[in-house]
Amino acid sequence: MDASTSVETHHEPHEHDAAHEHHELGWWRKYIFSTDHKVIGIQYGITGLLFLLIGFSLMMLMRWQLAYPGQALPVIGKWLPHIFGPGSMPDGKMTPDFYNSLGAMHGTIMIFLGVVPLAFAAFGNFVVPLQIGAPDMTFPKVNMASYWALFVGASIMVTSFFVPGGAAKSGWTSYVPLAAISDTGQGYNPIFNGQTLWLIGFIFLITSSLLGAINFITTIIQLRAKGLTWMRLPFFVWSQFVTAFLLVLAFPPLEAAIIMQLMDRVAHTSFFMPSGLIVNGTPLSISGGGSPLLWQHLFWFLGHPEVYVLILPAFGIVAEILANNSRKPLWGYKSLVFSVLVIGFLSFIVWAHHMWMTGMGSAVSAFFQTTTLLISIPSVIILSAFFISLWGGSIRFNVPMLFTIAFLPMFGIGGLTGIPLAFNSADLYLHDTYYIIAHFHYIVAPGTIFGLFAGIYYWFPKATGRKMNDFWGKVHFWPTLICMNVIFLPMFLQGMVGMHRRWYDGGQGWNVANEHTIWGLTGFQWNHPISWAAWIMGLAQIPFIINFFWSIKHGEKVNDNPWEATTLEWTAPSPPPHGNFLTPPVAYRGPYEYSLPGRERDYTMQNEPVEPAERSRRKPAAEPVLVSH
Amino acid sequence: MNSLALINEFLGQPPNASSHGYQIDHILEFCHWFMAALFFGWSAFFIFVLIRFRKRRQPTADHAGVRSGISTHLEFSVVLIEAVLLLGFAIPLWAKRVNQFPPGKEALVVHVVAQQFSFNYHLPGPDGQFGRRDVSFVTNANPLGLDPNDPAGKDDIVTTGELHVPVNRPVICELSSKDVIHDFFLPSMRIAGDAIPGLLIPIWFTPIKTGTDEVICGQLCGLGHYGMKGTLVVDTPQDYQAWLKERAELAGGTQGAASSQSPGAPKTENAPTQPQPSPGAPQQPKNKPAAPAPSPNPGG
Amino acid sequence: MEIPYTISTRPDTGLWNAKVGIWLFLASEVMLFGGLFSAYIFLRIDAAPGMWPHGLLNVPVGTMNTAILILSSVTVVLAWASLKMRRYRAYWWYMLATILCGVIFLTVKLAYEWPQKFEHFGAYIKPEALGKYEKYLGNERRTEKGLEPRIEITGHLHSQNAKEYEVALDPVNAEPDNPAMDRPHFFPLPVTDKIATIEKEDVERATMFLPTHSAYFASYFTITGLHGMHVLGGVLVFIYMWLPVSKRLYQRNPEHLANRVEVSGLFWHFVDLIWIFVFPLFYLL
Amino acid sequence: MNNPPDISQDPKEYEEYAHGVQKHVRAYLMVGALLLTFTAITVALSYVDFGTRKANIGIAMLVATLKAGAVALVFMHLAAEKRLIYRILIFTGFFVLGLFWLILLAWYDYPIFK
Ligand code: HEA
Ligand code: HEA
Ligand code: CUA
Ligand SMILES: [Cu+2]
Repeated sequence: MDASTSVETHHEPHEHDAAHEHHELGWWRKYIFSTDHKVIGIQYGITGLLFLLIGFSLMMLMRWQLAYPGQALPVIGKWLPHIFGPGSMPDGKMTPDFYNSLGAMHGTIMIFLGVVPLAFAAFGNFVVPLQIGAPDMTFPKVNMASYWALFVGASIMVTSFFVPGGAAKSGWTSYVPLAAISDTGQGYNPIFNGQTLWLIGFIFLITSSLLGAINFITTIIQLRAKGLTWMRLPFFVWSQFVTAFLLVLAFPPLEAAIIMQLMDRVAHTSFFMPSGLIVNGTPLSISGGGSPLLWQHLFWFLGHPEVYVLILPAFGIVAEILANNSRKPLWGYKSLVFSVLVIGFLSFIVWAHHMWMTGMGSAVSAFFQTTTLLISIPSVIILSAFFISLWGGSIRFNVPMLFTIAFLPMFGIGGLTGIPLAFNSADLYLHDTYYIIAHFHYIVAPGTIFGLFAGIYYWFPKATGRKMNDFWGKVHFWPTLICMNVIFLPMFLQGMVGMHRRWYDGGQGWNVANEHTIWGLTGFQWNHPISWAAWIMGLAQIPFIINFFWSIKHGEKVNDNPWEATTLEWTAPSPPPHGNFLTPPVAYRGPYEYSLPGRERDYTMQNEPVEPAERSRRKPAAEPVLVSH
Repeated sequence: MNSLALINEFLGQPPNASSHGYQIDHILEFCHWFMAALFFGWSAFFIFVLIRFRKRRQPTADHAGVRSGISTHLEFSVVLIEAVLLLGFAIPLWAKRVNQFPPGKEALVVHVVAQQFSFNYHLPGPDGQFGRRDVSFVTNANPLGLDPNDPAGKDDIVTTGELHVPVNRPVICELSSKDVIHDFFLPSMRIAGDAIPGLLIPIWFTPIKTGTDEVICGQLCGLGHYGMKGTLVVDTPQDYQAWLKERAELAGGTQGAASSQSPGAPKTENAPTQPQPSPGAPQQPKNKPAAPAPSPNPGG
Repeated sequence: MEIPYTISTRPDTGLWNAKVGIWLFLASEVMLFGGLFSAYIFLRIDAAPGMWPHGLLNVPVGTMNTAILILSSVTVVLAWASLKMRRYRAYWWYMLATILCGVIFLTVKLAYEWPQKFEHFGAYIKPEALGKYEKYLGNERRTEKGLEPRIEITGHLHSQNAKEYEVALDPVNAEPDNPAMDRPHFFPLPVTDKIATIEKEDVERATMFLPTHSAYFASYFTITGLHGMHVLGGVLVFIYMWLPVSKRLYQRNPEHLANRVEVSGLFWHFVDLIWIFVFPLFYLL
Repeated sequence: MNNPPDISQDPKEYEEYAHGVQKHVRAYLMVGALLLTFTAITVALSYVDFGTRKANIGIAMLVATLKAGAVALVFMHLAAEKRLIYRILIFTGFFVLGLFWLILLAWYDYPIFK
């Protein structure tokens, strides 16, 4: 980085400080309160994985209730009341309130404590600075603060399970007035109750995301290595860049809404409470005059961009691994970048498609239907480009690539089933049925989660210098893929037959779920294969967990660039030292120079200078390959 | 068109029983065919590519890759199909739902008032006039707070749980709620709408088959949400008149506030925040753009 | 490798890191207050007649606080300019002035304005009982003139028993038919010694001027509270930069300190800017 | 935005800049005075009846926007800032307005009934 020469003149005293610090860092400063982006990335990663596991465990409990409603949960059923309180599962039988708590917390934990910390914060922290050739994030201390804000928020969320009355139970969407009146009254502490803690925890999570996102954007803008122009950025960096913008601009309105809901609960205001509410036969004593729809607007103003926060990092990871293992440049790099920017932009103006049933008129719903369909176009472009990238490749089927390959059709199913939802008239039938659950789980579970698994297997060697075991990786992959489909495919059928989400009895008491058979089973009976698949999938994660921890110490040692990749992170040592690069890297070419004709190796790294001979030879191929649409 | 219906049936959708429902099914069908075409088309390509270009078969990759613009055509056709579905079907359909309500005389108007965890129905009775409702009159026997002093309300019919409507006559349901947000979903009528406190949301449909349908609450509304169901009975006109008569007799006895057989749903949720003075009480929920209430309205 | 562009600017953007960072932060703040102000607007346009009070806040004090914030914006920018001109003493004084402004602002808010509200009482009268209290409300004349009805009686709660409230009336309710009371006054009028007795039976809702009083006070306390927390944050940062540590940083690298002041100054101006909207929306209109 | 070019910044530039700053100080003071005046104007205007409350609100907001504009342009140096920052702010402005206007439209776009 040439600027360092000039920086030095101003910096000198500073640099000495820093140099001293490095050697004297104690264990705490090095591993716990570290400001090094790689350590923070790993902290985020472990936290995210842990919460994925927790979120999944909550869901496995719920799946018992859905398949065998009202029956006592064998074995652990006796234990759970000791953990979650006597009101949760008396005699091993789940109560409706506890079911609702589990559902709301599954959604919240998976999204805000599982995927966002892992996909955005962990990979963003660990990989982005390395990929852009930066020594660290721009604001290392803010980075640390952002992790610890997450930690506090997460602790509050977890604590909320153990207060009287249990955790929040109004869905991850916390629609008011339900959320505002739940967990109040007798037996509930005014502050230490599920919903209030959910709100307070959320404020910390939002703070964490905001600090992190600001840091990412600044880092990507300011710290790109010399020669790393915008159009030479790896696609992963682009996707993180757009994701960070979504967080910075979409989260604050939700924060405003959360503050208002908190006021409604703690100071008894009525931001979201209309006049004349009668709950349980008793009129509520509040000033009234608020609007329940205001909450929904502010929530979904974040809520929709948030779903792209869940998917864009996965797109980025998939793009890297796809190019690497097909030994080919990504097809249509420019249109990919363009598409991801368009998604980012449009995702702010589609939110009301979650509110079709709220009495929307024809003009506004026409607007939101149009934007919702428009936003599907860039997704189609991205997915098409990924598919076409494979053509003419030399495809290696290693573990990261397996997850990547599975990602594509799985995301395809999830995305395609978003299209009927985008038409409000079709959504009249599908709204809040299991069709919705299936739609988005296909995107986030076999989609995003597979992207995350792929990323973990792929960048593990960079973080540890060792590879995760291939065989056990495959043992992890195949059952997980099969189970995912056994879980979520039948949910489309359940949705089409009319079964609704958030049903504590799994549909047992409903005609729609019992009268019609589809493919040989009634809607309710489909719960059995689904639940069993979920539990088997739980078992299938054990090889992963063991492989993960075992490989840190005992995995096969590999060199700095085991996948023979091209981007800058592979020029750093594994694991990279403090400051990352031994010499400031310089980028001379695009991110995916695989299989350049006339080269000995089938990959050319970004920091390899362009030879004069090559310049004339590759001219035609250099840009036009990036066919735009 | 009927052959198209195959895919929905194949996916388990129960038959439609309303006059507009087939249109909704069609748009779903088109979507599903369209999705199937894209999915199987791309899948075929995908599987071929994975086999044809696996490393063993293709040891070195081709740097340039695909040069044809076929994908552009594909994307263009996706845009085209979506545009047709949107402009040709979805937008007109919705406009019909929300802008072209059948005239009040022709249609049967029902006020649906949701609460944790049941649906209450308020019908105007023989005089065709809805009685005034006010929060301050709400008691267990009078769940909707029907004003006993309002003559228009004397013959009103209030029921809980079961609603009868005559076949082949448009029904307008005005949805509102006493406590939290619910959703009034009639699967075989292919219609739904949220019941939101403080708002009044009208939906309409015309049943074309007699029979009994389940009413589903489609929005999480508390611990009894899973049990919040109702029944919609589509009667022949004769049966409907008989039901009305029976109801009216019941109503005559209790002065407007008719019986309320709670459907045995679980007990309602938590107590209100502070049980102090009575709340600001608006009368009927007002549709948003409606003119301000004529009388000063302290609560709201 | 060290993190570059902490002090010098990156050539292609022309900016140093913290400046990009603070602007992104301010962008998120714009969205945050944007959400809150939207809520204010929607609550207000939906408010039933008589439900959005006017003239309840102390305008002279609000004006003074506005002036104080503006003044502090000037001093902070002068502090920055002094650093740029390498005049540390002037910087130190300007910074002190800024901190004092912030502290005064907060003190006025927390020790005077808010507590005063907490002591004020208001009772909304039930629609059917409005006629009974006509002498305090003056609605006949108001309807004639096409003004919004009055449905609340306000003042100081003298005493209450099981049945009644005794309220020392605000001038508005003491002389409801005086046209001078139709518009808010610049100087708040003191509570009169006229006492009204209001039967609890006729009262819809009675509270102090707390957030729960109405949508108006809910948004007033929420927005000014959040704004106050921003002021507090700014003051704490400024104190840090005014303490002797700043002198050491200045001696080592004056530009670094100047950048820090610029960044926190930007935040401070933004806080001022929010107040410029809060003041008319809540105090005047 | 292009490659970072190979120029290192000259310390002397800072000194020159510092001299430039002096000229700005006057501007800051003037703007401060202007803002105080406008505050007085806002208060005064709020006691003038412009017919409807809407008109009063509109005028007050106009004055507030002018004041806020002065703060942003002069104190926050937006009058001459780098392109990058304008871009960030344009998007932010666009999305706040979007947030507000789209909710407003949805608020009033209700089924026409009866
Ligand atoms: C990461 C998450 C994510 C993503 C990316 C999306 C993407 C989309 N979503 Fe989804 N959505 C959710 C998560 C997500 N959604 C969640 C969580 C909910 C429920 C929230 C709740 O209520 O709790 C929801 C709900 C939801 C609704 C509301 C339904 C309702 O509540 O009634 C709607 C309505 O329009 C919708 C639409 C869409 C559309 C049109 C897309 C489009 O962007 C999709 C575009 C993608 C494609 C069109 C795929 C293109 C692929 C190909 C062309 C290739 C095909 C090839 C093969 C298959 C091999 N979604
Ligand atoms: C990112 C989001 C996300 C993810 C990944 C998932 C994953 C899963 N979800 Fe969930 N879900 C939601 C978000 C998500 N969900 C939301 C928002 C709702 C709506 C909530 C509401 O109603 O409000 C919902 C609701 C929901 C329901 C409906 C409940 C109801 O309506 O009553 C169901 C039902 O089966 C379900 C099932 C599952 C299953 C089986 C998985 C599985 O795919 C889980 C798979 C998980 C893994 C495979 C994790 C593996 C990780 C590890 C094993 C970690 C290893 C650890 C270390 C190395 C330390 N989910
Ligand atoms: Cu009512 Cu769910
Ligand atoms: Cu969405």
